[in-house]
Amino acid sequence: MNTPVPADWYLLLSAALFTLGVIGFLIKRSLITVFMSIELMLNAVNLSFVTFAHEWHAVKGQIFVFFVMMVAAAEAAVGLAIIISIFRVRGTLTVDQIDRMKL
Amino acid sequence: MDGMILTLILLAPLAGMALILLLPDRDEQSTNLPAWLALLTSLFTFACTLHLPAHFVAHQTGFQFEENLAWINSPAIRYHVGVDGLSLWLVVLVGLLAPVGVLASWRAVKKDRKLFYALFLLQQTAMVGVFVSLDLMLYYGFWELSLIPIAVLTAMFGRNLGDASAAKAALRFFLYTFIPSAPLLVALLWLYAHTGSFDYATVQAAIASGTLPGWQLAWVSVAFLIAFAVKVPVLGLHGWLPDLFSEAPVAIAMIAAGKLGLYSLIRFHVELFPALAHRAAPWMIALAAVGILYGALLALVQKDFWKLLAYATLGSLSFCTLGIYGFTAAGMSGAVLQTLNEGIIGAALFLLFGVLYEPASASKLADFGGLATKTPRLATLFTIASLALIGLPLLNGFVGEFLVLSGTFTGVSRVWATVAALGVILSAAYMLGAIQKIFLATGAPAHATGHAAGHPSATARDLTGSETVAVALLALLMLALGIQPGLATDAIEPALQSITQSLRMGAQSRNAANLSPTHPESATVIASSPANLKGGR
Amino acid sequence: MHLVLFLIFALFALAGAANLLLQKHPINSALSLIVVMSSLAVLYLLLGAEFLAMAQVIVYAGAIMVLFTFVVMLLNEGREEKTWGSRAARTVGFPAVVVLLATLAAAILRAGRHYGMVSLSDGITTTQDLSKVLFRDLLLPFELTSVLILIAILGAVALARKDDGNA
Amino acid sequence: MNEPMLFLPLIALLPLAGFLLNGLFGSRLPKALVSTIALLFPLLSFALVARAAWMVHAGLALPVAEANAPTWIAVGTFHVGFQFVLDQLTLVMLLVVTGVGFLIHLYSVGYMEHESGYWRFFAYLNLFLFFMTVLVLAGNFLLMFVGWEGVGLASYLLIGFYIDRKSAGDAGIKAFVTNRVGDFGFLIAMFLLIAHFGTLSFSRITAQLSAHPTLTTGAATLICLCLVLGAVGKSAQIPLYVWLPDAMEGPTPVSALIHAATMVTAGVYMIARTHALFDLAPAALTVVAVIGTATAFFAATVAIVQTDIKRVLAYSTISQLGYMFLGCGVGAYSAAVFHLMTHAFFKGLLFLAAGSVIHGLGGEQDIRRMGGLRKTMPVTFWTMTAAVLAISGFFPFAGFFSKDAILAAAFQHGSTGKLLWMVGLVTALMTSFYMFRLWYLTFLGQSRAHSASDGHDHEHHHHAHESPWIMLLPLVLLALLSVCGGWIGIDRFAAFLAPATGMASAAPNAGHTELFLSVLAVLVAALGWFVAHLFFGRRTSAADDAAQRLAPLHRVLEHKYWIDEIYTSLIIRPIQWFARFGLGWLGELTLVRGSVWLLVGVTGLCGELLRRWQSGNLRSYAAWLAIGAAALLIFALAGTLLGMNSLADSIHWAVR
Repeated sequence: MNTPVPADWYLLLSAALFTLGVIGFLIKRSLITVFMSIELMLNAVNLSFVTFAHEWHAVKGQIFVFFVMMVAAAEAAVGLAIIISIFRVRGTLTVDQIDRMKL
Repeated sequence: MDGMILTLILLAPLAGMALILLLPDRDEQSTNLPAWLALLTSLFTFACTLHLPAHFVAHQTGFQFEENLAWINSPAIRYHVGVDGLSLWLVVLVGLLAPVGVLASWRAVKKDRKLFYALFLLQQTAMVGVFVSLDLMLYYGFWELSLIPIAVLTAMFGRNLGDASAAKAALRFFLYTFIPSAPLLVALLWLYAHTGSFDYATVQAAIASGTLPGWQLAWVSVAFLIAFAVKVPVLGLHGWLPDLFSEAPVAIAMIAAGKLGLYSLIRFHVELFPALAHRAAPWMIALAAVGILYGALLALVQKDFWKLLAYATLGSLSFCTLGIYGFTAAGMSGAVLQTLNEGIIGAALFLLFGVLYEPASASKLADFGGLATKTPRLATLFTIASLALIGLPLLNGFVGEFLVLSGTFTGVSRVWATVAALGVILSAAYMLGAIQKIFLATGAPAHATGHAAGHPSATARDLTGSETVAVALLALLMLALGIQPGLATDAIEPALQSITQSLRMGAQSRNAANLSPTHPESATVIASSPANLKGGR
Repeated sequence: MHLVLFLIFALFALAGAANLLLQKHPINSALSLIVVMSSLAVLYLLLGAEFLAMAQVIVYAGAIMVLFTFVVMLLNEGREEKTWGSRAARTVGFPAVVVLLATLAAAILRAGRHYGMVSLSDGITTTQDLSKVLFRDLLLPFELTSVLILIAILGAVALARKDDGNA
Repeated sequence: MNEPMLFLPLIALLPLAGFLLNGLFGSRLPKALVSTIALLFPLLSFALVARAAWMVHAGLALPVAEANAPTWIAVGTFHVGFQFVLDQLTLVMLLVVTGVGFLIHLYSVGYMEHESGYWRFFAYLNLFLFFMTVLVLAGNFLLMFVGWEGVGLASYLLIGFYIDRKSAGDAGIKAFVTNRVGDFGFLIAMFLLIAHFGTLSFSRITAQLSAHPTLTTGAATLICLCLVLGAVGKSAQIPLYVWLPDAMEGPTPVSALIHAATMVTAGVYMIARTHALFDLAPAALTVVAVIGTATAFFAATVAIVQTDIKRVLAYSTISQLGYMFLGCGVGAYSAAVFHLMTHAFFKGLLFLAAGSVIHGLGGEQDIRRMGGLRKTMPVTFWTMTAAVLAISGFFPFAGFFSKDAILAAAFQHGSTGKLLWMVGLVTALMTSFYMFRLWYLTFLGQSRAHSASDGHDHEHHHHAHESPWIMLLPLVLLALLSVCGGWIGIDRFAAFLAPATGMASAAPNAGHTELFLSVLAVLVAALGWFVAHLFFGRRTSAADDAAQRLAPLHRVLEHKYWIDEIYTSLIIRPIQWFARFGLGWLGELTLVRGSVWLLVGVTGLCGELLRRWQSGNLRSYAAWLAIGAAALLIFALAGTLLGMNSLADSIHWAVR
């Protein structure tokens, strides 16, 4: 009943999620979904952190995830603010139309 | 106090820079507060640098006022600073030139003063850093840092912002000096990889021991040489000089050439790679001797005084190179002295030209004329500085030139010394020609009509009180160094002794190498023989 | 039991991620991302990271995703337009993704032999364990994150503020 | 040693003090104070020299070297100090320099009365005296070089004194640069001396030479030829004489002091001073003699047709300096120095008198517009007459003794000496001719101010007036010296100088030959006067006729053999063209600046290419990011995949 799972399955899941995140970055056209893809990649990495923390009984792996969350929160706040101001200026969030750094 | 003084000198301009940046923006137009702050900072720094010669133990080899702190463990970069006779006066010179530079910018810089003076002070720290660093990586950091404010300030505060030539000159300068820095970095890392240290003495000992692979070391030394030769600049690599002199703000142009490159040549090429420097010497001597003539000839036909100054500078810097690579005691002392001289004279001339240039933004010699009666102080001090530049005895330029030439003549090559001495004739021709065209009657018909409003001769102004004091002090310095060069050379000589000692080793190995010309790398191979090892260290 | 839970939530996560890509409307993508994150929280729990699981739910699935949905609704972008912006994305990006996945998978599979198993009976890293490290060894970085977040807040406010012309 | 209190440095420093006072504060001081300062310090200096002379007369042994000279340059084994030495030669020079110098200062007070920049003039004049005294007092070559270049500077400043005249500035530059050509030779000579002797001190070099004369003739010749180049530049000999005629742009007292009496004789002084070297290099001495003779002859021919009173005197100076070179060249150093001294008297006087004439005529310098000044300017006339007689070599005027001594020495100097003597004699004839031409045209006959072809400015002669006493006093004193200056006789003079210049010239003179030569010289001078009298004295048109008959020759002489033009087109122009086109365009624009532009261009091109890569499209960035990540991953995991242990290993592997 209590069948254990090999640790590398978790890692494979993490890799798959990460790859999906990358694909999302590549194919999504709305800036905001691109941003979500990034969050997805972060989460995939977090999963592998936690897996390794379990594997090697290292608490610091989890702490790392904690910090990633903190940074992600900050990043989300700033990133979304940027998205808002871009939208205000450009009136669109389609990445293919936002290809100039200057306003 | 002695232990901290170099750090204080390095930090004082940075503190001033921070203060300037913290000033409120809105007073920018009305007050010249940033300039005042910069002046106070630079004066304070200058006072600090004066501490060095006051407490320097002359006739003692080795570094003084040393500080050696761990900074980064891996790679092992240390905060290791110190001065010896070679760098001592250069540090003082940088300290001296900073207030002069501030005064020269006082009226010329009218906007974004905060930024200008902040970067100016940053530049000062970088230059002092180059002179005092005894850790190769630390040195490299300062070296790179010293390039950036020059480029930025030229691009932002250059004279011809309108047609973007200032930005182009800045770009040219930056690329031309920055690109050779990349091989320099690689060379430094190579040295680190093979010696495990960035410490100057350690690396020097490792090179002297001859255990490093020969041909790679040769390339490393070439990387060092080119990076420095561009910065001096040596003939052929001076392409950035006329542009920068024409475009850069006066305070920047006066410190851009010479000192850093020449010091680095001595410290990090000749002293670090004595054997390889010996092999480069014939080329460098030829370039220098031809450079003296080349600069003088081109200065002779320039119509623009910034360009004239650029080629004149090329000529007098070539004297320094000639002295350095002659490897004679007299020549090297003369070269270091001449480096100081060039700094002092160049600063004076730049300030004076700046005063001439500023009211009408005119730099064509033909636009001026007959200013002697209108601007007597300017004319007098200009004449004195020119005479120092062309090497009139009892002024400082002469002693340096004489030592370099006599060292070259007696110790190196009579032909090259004679060629170089020809430059003495020409220098008189172009400097006196400039004096005549600016200050004396030109006899041109335009002269009569030229005094209409807006003509450079009509709008020219004489020096202000503070400018007069600054240049007069520089002039006194020229006189003092001309009459008593011992003031500087007494400290320089012991430092050079250790260099010439290592050079003698290099000479031995070179001679040995000449015996077996089929193996060009044998120079370093032979330098590694145990006998030399004992002799050198 | 562990295997079952793992399989279920791994599938949820993968499906959520795939759905994120397939949906045309950002709000749907956001909701599927919430699914992914929640599933991950369960997986954290399975790995014995109870504090992180809670944090994942609260911070990620909660706060951050609320922020996302809020912004999506605020901007009301609607469905994605169909554009084929970048050739590089297609010609370089997709091979790169394949290589990425292949390399990762190969490496994991190769090294995976040495890894142990994960089971429900494994010990749980308590919040206490975590905080011992966090507040003892890593106190300074922890405090720094608070500064970071403060700055982020200020930055967000500054960026999102309407330009009145004199800002 | 019992230091005889000669205050040698003070002799030089006193004029320097005058320069500093006037130079720094002169513009704010009243004229009277300026001139007091300017006169006082040279006078004190002269007093010190006179005192020294008295002490020598009273038996002080020369040379006196100053003990504990302060160090100037000390690097390694090379050591040079500010060392002043007084010996017989220096004493003579000092007497001339400070004595004549003071008189000319005095004269200037009157002459420059109405000029603007009065203080500047006197400051420069004092500066000149400072450098000149340093030059003659110097105990080593380098210190001598200080004076050498310094007098050049003072000369430059004074030639260009009239700053509102372009020609003055041009002349100043020409003088300085031409002198620099000579200084180049001096520099090289010093380097050679350092190489051979390791020192620049006169006494040490002489001592080394006498102790073990190891110096080869070749080396000595090389050194001496370099020194000759220096002397030729300073003393305006062929081929570097061109600056001296132009130097007449300066105020007349300057021409008298610097360009006649003192500075230009520095070359002669230098050769006499270094005679120990020259004695080892007969070839160099021959060169000196030939240059001197050629210059003397050449300049005299030009002087015959010049119409500017000062230019006549300038070419005459060049010619007389040629005599001195001839004297040095035949080894008669003391005769050369003797002529140097008498020349200082009568040429200084000639210039001052000419200045007095110019002053009296309100600036007129063309002798064709003078004439008949004998009555209006009697003192000037009589002093000038004394000088003309002296320079022409009439007995018993000063010039007779000195010129005679040189010619006699040349005559006795082997076979080439005879030839040189012949040329010298012809030159003496011409000298007499052109000096009397000047004398006739200026003072005798009728005033020709109205007959001048363009007839501009008829006002001169209404104003023609004798100069004030302060100008006449120096004239009279110098006239006395021009008359009596030679009475000391070459024998006694040479004997006095012998310790300093060697005994070479003081050969026992064959009495009859000597007498014969002297008589011949006077006859030749008389012939010159007679011819001049024929042409100019009787106001016939003989002179013009002759000029027309010899038109081509006249033209050549009038244009000074077109030497200036030849120099310009053969030396100056090519240098400028080479600099402008050869270096400026080819070297600078294409190679040096070109390389910079190429570098910048290549960088810019790379930037342009990379810029396209930076499309700004987020998704393409993502693609590149992904491939970068993949590459890094492969790089990092290569070790694992290939069975290595760690990342560090794989990096290490990759670097190798």
